[in-house]
Amino acid sequence: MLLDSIPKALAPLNLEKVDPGDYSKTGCHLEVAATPAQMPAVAEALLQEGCFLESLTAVDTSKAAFTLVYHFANFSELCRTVVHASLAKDTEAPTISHVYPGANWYEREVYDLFGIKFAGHPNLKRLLLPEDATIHPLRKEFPAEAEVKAEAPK
Amino acid sequence: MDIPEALSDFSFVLVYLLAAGLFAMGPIIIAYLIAPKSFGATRDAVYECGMPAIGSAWIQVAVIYYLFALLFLAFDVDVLFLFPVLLAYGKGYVWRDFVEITIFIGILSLVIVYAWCRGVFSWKRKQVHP
Amino acid sequence: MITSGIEEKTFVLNLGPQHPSTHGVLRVLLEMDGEYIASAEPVIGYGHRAHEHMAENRNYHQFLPNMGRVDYLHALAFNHGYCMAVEKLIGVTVPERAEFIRVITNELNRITSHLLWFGAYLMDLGAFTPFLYCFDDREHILDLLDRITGSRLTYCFYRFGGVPVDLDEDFIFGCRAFIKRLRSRWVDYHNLVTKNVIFIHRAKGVGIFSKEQCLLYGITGPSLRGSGIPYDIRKSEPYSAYPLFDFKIPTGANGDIFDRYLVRLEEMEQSCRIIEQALDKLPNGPIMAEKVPKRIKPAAGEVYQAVETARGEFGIYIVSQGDIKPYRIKLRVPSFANLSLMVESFKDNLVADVVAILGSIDVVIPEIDR
Amino acid sequence: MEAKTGAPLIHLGLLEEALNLARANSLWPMTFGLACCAIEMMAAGAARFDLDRFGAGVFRPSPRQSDLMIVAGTISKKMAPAVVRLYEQMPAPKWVIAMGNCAISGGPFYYENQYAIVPGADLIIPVDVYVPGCPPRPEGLIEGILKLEEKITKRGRLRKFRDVAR
Repeated sequence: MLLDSIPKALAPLNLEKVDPGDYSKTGCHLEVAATPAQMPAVAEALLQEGCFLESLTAVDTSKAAFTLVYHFANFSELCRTVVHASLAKDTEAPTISHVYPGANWYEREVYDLFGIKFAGHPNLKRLLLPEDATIHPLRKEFPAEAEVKAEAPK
Repeated sequence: MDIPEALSDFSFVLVYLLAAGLFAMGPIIIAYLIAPKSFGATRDAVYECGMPAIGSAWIQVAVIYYLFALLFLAFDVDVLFLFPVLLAYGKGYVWRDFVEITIFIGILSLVIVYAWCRGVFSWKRKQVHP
Repeated sequence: MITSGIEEKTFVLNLGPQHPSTHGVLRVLLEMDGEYIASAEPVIGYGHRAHEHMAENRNYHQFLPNMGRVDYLHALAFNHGYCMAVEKLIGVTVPERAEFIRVITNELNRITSHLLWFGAYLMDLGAFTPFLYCFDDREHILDLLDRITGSRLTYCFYRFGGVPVDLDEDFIFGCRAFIKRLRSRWVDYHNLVTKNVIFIHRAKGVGIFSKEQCLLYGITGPSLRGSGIPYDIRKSEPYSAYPLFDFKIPTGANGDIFDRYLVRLEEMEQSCRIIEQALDKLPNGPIMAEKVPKRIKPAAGEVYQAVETARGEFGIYIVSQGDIKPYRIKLRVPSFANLSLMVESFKDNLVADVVAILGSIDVVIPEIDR
Repeated sequence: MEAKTGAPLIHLGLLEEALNLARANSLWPMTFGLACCAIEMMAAGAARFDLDRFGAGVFRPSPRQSDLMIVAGTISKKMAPAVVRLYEQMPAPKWVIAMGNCAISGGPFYYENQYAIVPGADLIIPVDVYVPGCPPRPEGLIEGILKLEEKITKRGRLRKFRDVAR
């Protein structure tokens, strides 16, 4: 059963929190809290368990920190683990694209929309916005940051 | 001074060339006169799916395209020889003309048979299996 | 062999934003030597419409129409995912008849999406007739769905807590007639395409996705089931009324284009079976939950809800901080992960195969760019 | 946005009228689907709604061979230069139909801090006919094409139907 083999696999990393979540309320079976530095190790452990990276995103939680949210699920067994890693602003998070190549684009998108840099990413460029864009739109202070008038591009 | 007999025939050729030239250039000239003009910065640029083309197309192309060009050339010249046959076809012995043309085209199509056997036409897929 | 310093040069080609075979505004930078692809780099973002930024300054009701415009081919699945996620947040249970209506309309929409893929994909490979066949079938479904939802493509039909309009007799009769008609068309589709030699040569053994690649890139949907992994959210994480129906999950053997094609055709048949069973067992009762709060103000918390769309698993992750506006909504769209595998699977293929592989994973570009 | 087509050198009234009649009844649209409206454009081109009845069913992929650009969908800022380039690469005489609310005014995606889209195709290219709807039904697109034919030939094709109805 994944529900107990994943905590066993994550135990040696002594993460902040690894406990079962309430599936009917949050849709996740396992909730894990980790620091961004431990993320490659967590990803490695979950890959050994046969889980795939469902989604990787960031939330601009407070003035001082982002929260990187990773979701992992499994093809053969229903067990979704969500990993929260809070990251202080203007610090770099390590990439997990060497473990999950699928994360390459997710990380580029998070960099594009939030401005979070991922150390060790093969080609960290903007994914959705034009290359010469200077804004990071999903940050909470975005509209004030750059006065964006929706007019034709000059 | 009268034009010698031999030379006057050439006037027909001249008229023929002039008519052919007009026939070809006519639509272009008419279109230039009556069609509206479109102007814009990138009007004459290469159309490549709405993006500026990257790099130039004049590069070292794979040699297999050269073989295709040769094959086309062989059959292009072959058609050239068929024109005179067209005029003389069926006047005298119909069967003789037919056999001669099939032999002529048969020998030329040996090129294709040879190319087919050497695998010029099969695009081998480099099978990539991780 | 005299090389005289001519080094092997590659030619960069834009399979650009305006191209009939990219199903939208996707641009693939192909670096080619001769007919073979040296490297391919998809460039996306030409269809980026800022759905997630819009979510943060709209309340929950206002964001519902956006869901139909993220993936407009299977809009009802996106409505379904969003409504179920919000219902989980505010703790509303949907009555059974509403669940059945949701499943019926959802499966009808899945069939329209697969039919459109079938027509558009074969037009990429050069066959124009299947496009006309499948659009003819598709119009029948659109008539049915137009009757009760009011729109043909970008549906906004589900509400939090149920469905606003009930099915009537004509719809049920029309649905049964449509399924009978569609089943008689399979023979044409198989004769027209599956037994077509050109299609077989272009599809068999091309664009093979291995199981490891699918795991590493997070591929879901028919593209994954073509490689033999029977992962379908309707079965592996049952939601709504799907546990009450029995249907098969078709999988392919070796994950090439031909298998993905067969999986989608078979899935249309399974959807017909689901609709029939749902119509037979349609319970009567209310179609809307009793007490649905007028102003949706969920408690602080987050929810992740996964739903099976025609292209794969659509997961919606809502973070709410007790405000009437969601704090953050992340749309996990299937084509985003499916397309990221393209960089690896295009290499060393012929240019013609690039178009075939790209079409076989059925991408919808505004869904990728969100 | 001023139209980028110059007048012809020789301008004969009768000839122009004959040419316009021919141009109006054989519009070659360019396949240029940006988003959801593209699916309704395909449905308009398919069997039931059939654009071919009005001679407008020949969808050409390349702008060089088309004289009608149907902007079907949202123009994002990254796509705007490509739209302008495609418009300029079309030979004259050329027309533009802005199909759907996004192409007319940014539609459902236009709001205060929208950073990603160009609100309306007429900010970047001259538009001849606007077809509202999100997405407009195929009948709406067909009416738009009939309206364009009216604009080209300056003779009432659509009006004839409307007079009959009154």
